[in-house]
Amino acid sequence: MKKEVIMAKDIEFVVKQIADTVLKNEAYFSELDGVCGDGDFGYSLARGFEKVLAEWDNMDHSTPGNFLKKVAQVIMSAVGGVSGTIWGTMFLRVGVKLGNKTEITREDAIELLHVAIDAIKQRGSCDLGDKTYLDALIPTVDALEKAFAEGKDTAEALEIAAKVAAESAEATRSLVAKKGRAAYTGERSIGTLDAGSVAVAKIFEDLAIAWKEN
Amino acid sequence: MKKEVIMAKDIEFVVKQIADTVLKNEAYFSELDGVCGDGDFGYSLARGFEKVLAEWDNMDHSTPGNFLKKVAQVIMSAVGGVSGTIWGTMFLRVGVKLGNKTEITREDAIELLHVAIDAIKQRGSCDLGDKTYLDALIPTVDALEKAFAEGKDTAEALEIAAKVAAESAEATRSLVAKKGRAAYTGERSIGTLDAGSVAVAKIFEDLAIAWKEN
Amino acid sequence: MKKFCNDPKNYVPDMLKGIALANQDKLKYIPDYNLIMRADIPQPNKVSIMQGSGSGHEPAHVMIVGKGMLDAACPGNVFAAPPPDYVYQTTKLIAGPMGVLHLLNNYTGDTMSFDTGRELAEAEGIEVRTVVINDDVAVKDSTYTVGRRGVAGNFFVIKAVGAASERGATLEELEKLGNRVVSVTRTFGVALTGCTPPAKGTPIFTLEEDEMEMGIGIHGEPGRKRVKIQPADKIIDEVFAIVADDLPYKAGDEVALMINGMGGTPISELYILYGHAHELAEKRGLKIKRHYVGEYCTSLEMAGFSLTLVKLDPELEDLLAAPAEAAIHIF
Amino acid sequence: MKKFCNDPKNYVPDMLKGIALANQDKLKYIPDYNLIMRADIPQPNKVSIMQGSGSGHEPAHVMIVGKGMLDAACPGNVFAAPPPDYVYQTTKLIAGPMGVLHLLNNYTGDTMSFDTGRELAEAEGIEVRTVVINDDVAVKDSTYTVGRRGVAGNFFVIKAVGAASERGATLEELEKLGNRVVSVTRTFGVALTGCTPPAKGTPIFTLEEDEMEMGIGIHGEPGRKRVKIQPADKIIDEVFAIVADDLPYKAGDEVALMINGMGGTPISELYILYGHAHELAEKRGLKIKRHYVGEYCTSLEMAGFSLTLVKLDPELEDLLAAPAEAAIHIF
Ligand SMILES: Nc1ncnc2c1ncn2[C@@H]1O[C@H](COP(=O)(O)OP(=O)(O)O)[C@@H](O)[C@H]1O
Ligand SMILES: Nc1ncnc2c1ncn2[C@@H]1O[C@H](COP(=O)(O)OP(=O)(O)O)[C@@H](O)[C@H]1O
Ligand SMILES: [Mg+2]
Ligand SMILES: [Mg+2]
Ligand SMILES: [Mg+2]
Ligand SMILES: [Mg+2]
Repeated sequence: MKKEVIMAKDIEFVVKQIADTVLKNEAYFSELDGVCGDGDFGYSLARGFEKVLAEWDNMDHSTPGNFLKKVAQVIMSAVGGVSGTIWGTMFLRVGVKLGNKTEITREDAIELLHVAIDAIKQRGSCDLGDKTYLDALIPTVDALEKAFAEGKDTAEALEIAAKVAAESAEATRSLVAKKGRAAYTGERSIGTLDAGSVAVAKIFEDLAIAWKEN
Repeated sequence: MKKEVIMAKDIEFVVKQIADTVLKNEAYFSELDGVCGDGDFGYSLARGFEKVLAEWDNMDHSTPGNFLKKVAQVIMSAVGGVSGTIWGTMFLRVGVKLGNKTEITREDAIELLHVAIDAIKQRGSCDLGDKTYLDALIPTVDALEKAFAEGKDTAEALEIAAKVAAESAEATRSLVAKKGRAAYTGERSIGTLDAGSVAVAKIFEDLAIAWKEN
Repeated sequence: MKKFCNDPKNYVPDMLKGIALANQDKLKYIPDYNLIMRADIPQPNKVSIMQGSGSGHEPAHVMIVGKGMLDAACPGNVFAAPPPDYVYQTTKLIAGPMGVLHLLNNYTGDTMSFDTGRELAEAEGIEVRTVVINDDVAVKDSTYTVGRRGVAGNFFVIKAVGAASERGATLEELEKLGNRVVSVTRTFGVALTGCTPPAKGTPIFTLEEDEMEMGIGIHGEPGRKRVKIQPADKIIDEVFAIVADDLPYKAGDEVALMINGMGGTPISELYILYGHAHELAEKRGLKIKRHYVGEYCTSLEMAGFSLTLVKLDPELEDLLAAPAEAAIHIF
Repeated sequence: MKKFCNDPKNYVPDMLKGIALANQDKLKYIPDYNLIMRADIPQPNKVSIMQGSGSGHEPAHVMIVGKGMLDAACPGNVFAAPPPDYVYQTTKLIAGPMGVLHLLNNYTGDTMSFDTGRELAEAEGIEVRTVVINDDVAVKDSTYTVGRRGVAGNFFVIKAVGAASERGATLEELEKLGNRVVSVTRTFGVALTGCTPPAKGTPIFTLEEDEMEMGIGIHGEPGRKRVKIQPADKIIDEVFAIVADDLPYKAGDEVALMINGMGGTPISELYILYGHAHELAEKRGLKIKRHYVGEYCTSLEMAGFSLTLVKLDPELEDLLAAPAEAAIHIF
């Protein structure tokens, strides 16, 4: 695996990118959630990341770990529903895992992504195939890991991961929702996209482009 | 004026004709009332005459006067709103006026129609130009009287009256409603037909045809 | 037409049956006259109070029959005043030695039916007095002889005379009291949608996606003007001024403030409207002693609201606060 | 979107402001956590009771805070469970020596937020117990691990534990009582229309002019099946059987029967539905001891209703009959 060290500013850059993607897609994400869910997904996430951006300058930027823990707090205080807890827990646990580190390797990055995946699994008591974030996130992280292992540079690896994310999100159409509100529609959820998975795909897509330009 | 005597059975025939017209036009009359009123005119009248027909055989048929008083009672017990009282009062007063008569002349008929007009005027404290029944009924009765005076036979006179009724109803478009619910819309009632006047027109139109066929 | 009903012609009787079944211990239902009355009426020491009106305004009036409120209601079909005969028969059934008070909202149809019904009852020696409610400031009194309509403000008249009658007030006192409440009550209504009388099957009027109607009555009659939809606070700015300027209500006045839903507007929106109305009332120096947010006088499923102000005095405030019962209840 | 609101993002705070202004003597409002709480809480001899849930279900839950009901409600945005932090902060603010009871409707989002909020509160030594309400028989329990939803039946849980807490019941007793009420409560909902969350601006789902949705939840989630619209009595035939067969409710059982409006259905229709449900209950030999017709747990302006049956015992009946107060009121 190529040595390429990710810095504090890169972590912050990623969070800002996520915020941009979420805000840009507010209406689209809500619309997706409306088909079999309750139509608040885009709105909820947007209000959370809006607040993250609003409090950005007042946040603790001493270490990536402290920064992410603060992001988690802001989200937990602003976002309700499944998303508030899921995203809050993800950022919190990744922040805790980072500890005082200020430089992280690409191996570290993959490990942190697995922390995020485990957070979703545990908090949401869900797994691959339940038609949640995981159905996009797990294949995407796998692809990223593989790309790193094959020696691709980060920009290139992200591009590959983004493609997998998009495909995986699209593939959620074939799944029956087993968790969250969409689960109540049972078989009728077949044929619809999972909002959370599409969000994962959009985030990686935008991130790949931004990373290249950066 | 030609001598042509109207009999008990003719009075009953007229009431039946009115009932037919009202039932046939239920939806249309309600629609007209819905433009500036509350959309119940056709429904209210229809429920009343439906009940008149349902109780027809049990009614007092001894004299036209007793018969019309019974019709009045049925309507007053079945129809609410302006129409219930107006139609009830009309039939009641005409019935009272008839007394024990069993044969009535054409002069009597005109007099009875004036009793009806006065009943509306008094009960509704309204007059020509207020956009009520009167705006069709008064010119129509005038035309009928004139036709009788000119020696036309009843069928012919009714045909002339029906034409005037239709024109008068159409002419209510230019009036501002000053009475009833439509009055609340003020100037906005200009351009719309008065439901009550259209009912008068339809009744005379159907009556003229039926009289000829009879 | 999307309604939970059976044969639309049975809309009113089916509803009345529901009310009667739910309240068998307290109410009597006489289908012949659409009559819902208290089972313990007439009483020797109490004037009996009734209101007619068309149906479609529920809870007014069939669901607010109860101790301290109406003693009877005999509605007509949806949006049609009761037939004169209902008024007459109901008056007879509830008449006690202290007489009967007729309350009616000022509409031509109701007035005609009640006049006729009253005449018939009086001919049998029943003493009847009438209070005509006309709180709707949307109708400009001077322009048409029909006068102002009676709308959601009727709740306050009913509540006040209902309480006073339980305390033994005479027919004459109740008539006076009723007229006094009317004289200090003002209402204005706004609609976002029309409504569909069941028997008609189609909406009485329709509004575009971005339109609202200002000054509606409670029968789906179109209102004063049709304008582009505005933010809630802007709407309240206009409506509150129209209502408050009418009496007018002045700094230092003690008032009751009502935001009444028209049937299709959720209570969350009513509280959004209430919040700003409350602010404006305080800004004008009015002291809000009682507040009412919910559905009191509706137009079927119409999305809309009306705002009512009542100027209080200690007696009126006390009557409004007195205990009362009705078919509608929360707990 | 036809709604009385200002910036849709302020839908919830604007509504809460209205509730707070209307009830300054009895309620406290803390905007930071969408928190509406009784001003006289915590108390030394009373467990404090709170419920979260998303907004858009009013009067549940912010308008049923009051003596004998909830001590606090901290809703999220429309149809979104409250953020975990609201749950935590609210729990801290209302905690007295007897602890805090969390009530929540069984939805993933609510469960997650309350779990997290409870963990944080317990870490500070506050004793918390949780009752999860899941009365919706539309969801087939076995199929999905998420389990049944909590819908309008939550009113009975709140009313019962609220009354018991006023009488000094311990946290453990309340938890038991709450679960007991849940175990005898069943609900099923039907919609004629979808509803439009203000921030979304378009309906969550739309139904054709002749369609209805059977088995809806309270968040505009589509239901069990979409069918042609039926006469009211036919709908009740089906819904009543689904609900009554579920526990099942048997001849001789004493019950409470609720017809709950979803926000856009007028109370006239609710009584039409009630009437036939009452007939069917009697036919089955159920004794209706208490009835509830009105809006208890809504989905914004959705046209629809739900039917709830609760099997009563003398203790539960007594708790339901106990006096209570709430922001929503009639008189
Ligand atoms: N139990 C769960 N665990 C993890 N993610 C979930 C779970 N249930 C649903 N999701 C994800 O959350 C998304 C919906 O989020 P959101 O709209 O905030 O939830 P809700 O409105 O149900 O509270 C879904 O598209 C899905 O990807
Ligand atoms: N004061 C009145 N006197 C006589 N006729 C009237 C009066 N007001 C309205 N009308 C007539 O009655 C018709 C409406 O009748 P209806 O719908 O039964 O009345 P409402 O619904 O107002 O009780 C109007 O089209 C008009 O012709
Ligand atoms: Mg959602
Ligand atoms: Mg009419
Ligand atoms: Mg009418
Ligand atoms: Mg949600």
